[in-house]
Amino acid sequence: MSDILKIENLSVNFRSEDGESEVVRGVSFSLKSGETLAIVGESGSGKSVLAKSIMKLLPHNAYIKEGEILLNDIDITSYTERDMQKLRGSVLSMIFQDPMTSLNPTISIGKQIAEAVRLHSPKMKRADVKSRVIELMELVGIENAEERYNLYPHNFSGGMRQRSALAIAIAQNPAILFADEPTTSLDVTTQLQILDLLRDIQKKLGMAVVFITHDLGVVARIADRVAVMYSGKIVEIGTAEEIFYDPKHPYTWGLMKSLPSFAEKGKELYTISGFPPSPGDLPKGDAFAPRNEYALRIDYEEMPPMFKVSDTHYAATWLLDSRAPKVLPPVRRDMNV
Amino acid sequence: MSEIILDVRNLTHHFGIGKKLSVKALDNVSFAVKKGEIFGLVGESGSGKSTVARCVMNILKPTSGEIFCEGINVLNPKEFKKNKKQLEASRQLIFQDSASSLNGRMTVREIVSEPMKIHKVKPPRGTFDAEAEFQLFYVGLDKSLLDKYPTELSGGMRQRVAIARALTMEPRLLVADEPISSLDVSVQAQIINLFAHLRCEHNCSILFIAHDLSVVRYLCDRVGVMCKGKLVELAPVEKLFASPRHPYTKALLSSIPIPDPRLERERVMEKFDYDPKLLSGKLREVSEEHFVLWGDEE
Amino acid sequence: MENKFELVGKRPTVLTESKKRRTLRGKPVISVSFILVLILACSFCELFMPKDPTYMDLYNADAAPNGEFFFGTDAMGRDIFSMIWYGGRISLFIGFFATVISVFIAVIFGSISGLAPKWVDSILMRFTELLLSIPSLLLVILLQAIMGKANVLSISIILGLTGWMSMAKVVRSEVRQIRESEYVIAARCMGAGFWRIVWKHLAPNFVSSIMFMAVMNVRSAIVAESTLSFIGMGLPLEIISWGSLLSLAERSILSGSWWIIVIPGVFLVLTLLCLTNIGNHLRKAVNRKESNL
Amino acid sequence: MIRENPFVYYGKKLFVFLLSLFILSLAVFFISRLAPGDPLVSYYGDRVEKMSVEEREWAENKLGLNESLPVQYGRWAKNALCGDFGISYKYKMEASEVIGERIGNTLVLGGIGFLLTFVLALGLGILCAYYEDKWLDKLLCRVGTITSCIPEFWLSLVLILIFSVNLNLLPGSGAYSIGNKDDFGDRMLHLVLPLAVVVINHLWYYAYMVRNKLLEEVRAEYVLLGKAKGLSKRKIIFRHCLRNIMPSYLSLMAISVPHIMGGTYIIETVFSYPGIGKLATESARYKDYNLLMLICLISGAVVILCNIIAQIINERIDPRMRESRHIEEGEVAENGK
Repeated sequence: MSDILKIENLSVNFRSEDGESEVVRGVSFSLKSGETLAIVGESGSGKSVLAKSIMKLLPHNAYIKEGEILLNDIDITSYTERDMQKLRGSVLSMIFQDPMTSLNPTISIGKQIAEAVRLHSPKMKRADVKSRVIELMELVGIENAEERYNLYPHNFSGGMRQRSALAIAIAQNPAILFADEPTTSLDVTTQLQILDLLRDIQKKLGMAVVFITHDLGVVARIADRVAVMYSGKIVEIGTAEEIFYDPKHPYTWGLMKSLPSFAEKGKELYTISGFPPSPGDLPKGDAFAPRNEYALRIDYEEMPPMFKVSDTHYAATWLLDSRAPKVLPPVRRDMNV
Repeated sequence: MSEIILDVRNLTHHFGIGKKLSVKALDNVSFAVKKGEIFGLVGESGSGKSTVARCVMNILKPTSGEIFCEGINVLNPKEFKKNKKQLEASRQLIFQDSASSLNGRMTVREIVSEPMKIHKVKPPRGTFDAEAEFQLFYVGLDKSLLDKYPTELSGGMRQRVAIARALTMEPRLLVADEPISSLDVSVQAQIINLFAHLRCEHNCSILFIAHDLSVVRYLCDRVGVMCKGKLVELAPVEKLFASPRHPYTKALLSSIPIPDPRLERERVMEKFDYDPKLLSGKLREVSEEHFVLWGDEE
Repeated sequence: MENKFELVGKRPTVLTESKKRRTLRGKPVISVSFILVLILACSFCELFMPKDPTYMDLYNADAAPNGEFFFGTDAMGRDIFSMIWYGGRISLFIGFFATVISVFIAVIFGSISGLAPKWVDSILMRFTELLLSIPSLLLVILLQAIMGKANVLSISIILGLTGWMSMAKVVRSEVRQIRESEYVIAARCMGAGFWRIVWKHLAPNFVSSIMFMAVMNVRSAIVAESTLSFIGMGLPLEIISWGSLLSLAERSILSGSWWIIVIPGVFLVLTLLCLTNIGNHLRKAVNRKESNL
Repeated sequence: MIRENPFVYYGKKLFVFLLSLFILSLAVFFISRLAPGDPLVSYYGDRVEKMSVEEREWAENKLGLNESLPVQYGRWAKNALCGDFGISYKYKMEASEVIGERIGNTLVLGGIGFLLTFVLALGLGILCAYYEDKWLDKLLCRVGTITSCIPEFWLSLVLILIFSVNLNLLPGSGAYSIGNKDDFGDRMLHLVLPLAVVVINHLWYYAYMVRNKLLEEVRAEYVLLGKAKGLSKRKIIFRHCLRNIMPSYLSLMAISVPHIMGGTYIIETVFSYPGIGKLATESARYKDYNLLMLICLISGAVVILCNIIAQIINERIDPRMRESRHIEEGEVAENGK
């Protein structure tokens, strides 16, 4: 499989009255066609900005400071808004967290999907557009599509709205779909339905999915590969198995350990102490060091590079350096279930 | 059986929409919280779990039913008035969104000492400042935050300030309405620990409302599952997770994602069809302390 | 040399003080200083006025600006330079006094409406909407005609009585919003009394939106006074205000005495502009979020 | 909730309209009569002062002013229902005739001014929102703020001074030159300056409103989804955002009719333009009761009508406001999965 998307050393800064803040810092990863990459991180870790910067949907006070975005080996970093319009929807597509607000409340669902269908094939006949819309609605699991064509978003429940948003996003068979916390605002039972739907559609259309979430449970269900972000950097990236069963970065350890699902009842839950640093005021060296039990002296001075663990598994921690003391991962995998 | 601190009996609440329609937000909900236990109330959005919290706190007046808080019928206006002061001190509420439950124009110092000032309590540690400082320390915050405004704090810090405010009155019952669902994983864990701590050290009973079942499983002693305003199952947490009886509970439990790729990918979700039949009937005891809503005909 | 790879563990994060410095950037410095200078100059105009503003120097009527009359004289020979400061006093006074009355009514009315049960609220709001939909100037003219000959006080009262409606609506919606906010619910759960909630929670939170409305109200009161006086339904000629000063302007069009129109008008417009700037600055920044477009 | 039968719906509105008119007439009638002042002055002029008691009585009797107020109102209302609004004391002819002569002028000035203002405001608002924070937007905002601070009477004076007195380009008073009553071009020429004042005075207020509403709309999440599906900036503004603000803009237009009307009254006075604005101030001052009543009723009718139209727009046009029966249905279907 080839890489359809390759990000090299991407940095995104935000300007504000109080100065610059580095929200994404030197992120590199690649995406193969048809695979699902989950980006996990806490709020403020820059995961959502990362996706938006690839789509070029950043707000005006943000800009790509450096780095390259290669789409099918073509550098799109300096693409203009007009160039991007051609890519969006047809090659790159995106769905968002809140299905309530991500649909226009005054236009019927059917028309909003039709708009996406017609956008890249403007000569399509009316009837064809409509049948395509209904086909799409059925694909995303909206029953009685024909009757529901003329309904407005407020007539729909949260899950149905997210399905509609998904129908809009896949209308042009995009090669890559960015899903920005698409299930966070949904109930658990609906969440599962949407996840499974996403997986089915991905298989049918063969698209790659970049799934952004903070929920490791969701990641386990959907991801082929996982990237863990902290303070704008990818601190660890690898296949789902590698991240879940053999994590190397202390932050990943912390995340896993602090999950109540892994904890023993009655025992104190492991916590990562402190709070994430603000992106405008990052500490020197490794941003995670002040909260890291396993921080080395060098962590406070120098940013760790990406160490290779295996061909697919990389982690940015000095613990992997040959000179570092050997630390036993504190995550015990036999604890769950 | 140990002492019961909160007893909710046949609580029913209807929300009117328009002139004719009304929605049953709560339908005949009964449960009890024992002293020193953490009682979890779970359900999806719209299941009425927050309405329960608001009724318990006398924010909403339910259509019918009774709520006894340490033996005081809080829905009886006379009794409520007589014991208002005591109730206001012994029950405390923690909201989901700490950003909006703290007044943005008050400093942390003012926020934390407000309940004491309202109740004209003499601070146990001398001054209001000393007390505020102590409570902040207790919830794991630095005293340098005393003069900050809520907007300057992160979500986790704010939620701790809200808890510190509740603790100043040394409550015997803490009602926590989704206190951790807007927080990040690493901060969530800190707050969960804080709740566990409170129960152990203060012998505080907690009505813990949540939608995240893994948290409930870790933290709570007994759990009530709510669906569309009905309490469908009520059991000690181990029993509920080991042998759920109601189809809705089964569906809900099966939809918790497990953070383990191999297990999670294979897992199939239990289906639950909303059948009014399944949501009618009475709570019946199926085994010790395990109650399930069971239709009459079965 | 110490080992760089020694395990040292976490260090407590020290909360850094936010670096925000208080600067005057983006604040309406010019507008505020203009208004302050104007208020000072108007209050102490006796100290530097070259002429008696009420004295009609008929020999020098309609004189263009010159060394003696900096801004010229009007058709009755009064010195415009002196009249501007002298009249500004009355214009500003009317603006502020009318606003005080409006704010007073608006806060009381709005708070009642915001705190009252739903049906009272909706009656009160219908009432304000009704008043609001009547062109305010027409209302003022009617009231003025009914009250008879105008003086400074009567005009302030009329403007105050007709200018409170939109402010009351803002107060009411703020009060409603705050009342239903979780921090007020929290305070009620703690047992805070009515007055404590009003004083500690409601008042501090709606002051900023009131300030904006109040400044805008000063502005519209000044406009209304000058318009009324101009069309002859406000202050009579002998009470000097910017409006009555301008009421002679119509005649001066024919004589081509532009200064009678332009100079007082420029002062009026500058004052209004500065007030608008201050008001806009006070308004809560709604659009702080970045555009998605 | 099920939508009301349109007949019932509009019937209710009509009832509200008539009831409001009735209350308005009562209020104006009693307030104007309770106020100090002598209506005979406007009929007989200065002669009133020399009248004897008997003469006064006779005069009052002739004008029907000697009876008790409720009786006077009853008579007025009875006549008014038959289309007789009494005579104007000052002009000594039917009040409706006095108004009929002038209302056309006011309608032309107000109507054209109204349309121009709203069309231009919409355009200007869109322009500002499209170029948010660019130099064009900043410039327009500055200029707009300044123009909105200029009182209309002073603007009229300055325009007359410049264009009429100094440059002698445009006429500065009246609706037509003497003897050119039926000359269309001449009338138009006379309209230019008053119209300019109407438009300049109100334009920015509404343009700013459009701008702010659009800016709010542009920050909604559906804009991101629109962009993600490949829509251009222009299409998003025109097809989505504009559509969403239109209902509120239309209702705003309806509510502002009275304000623009109130403004034209002043402008008419300055330009000596023979409209009902001048009549209104005169009749109020001289206690010309019948005329005052009629003017108030007409203005009031317009005000109330506009309010009702605004209400109808709000309730009927915006799909978010339209009650929907589908919510339940959608919810059930979703949950039934």
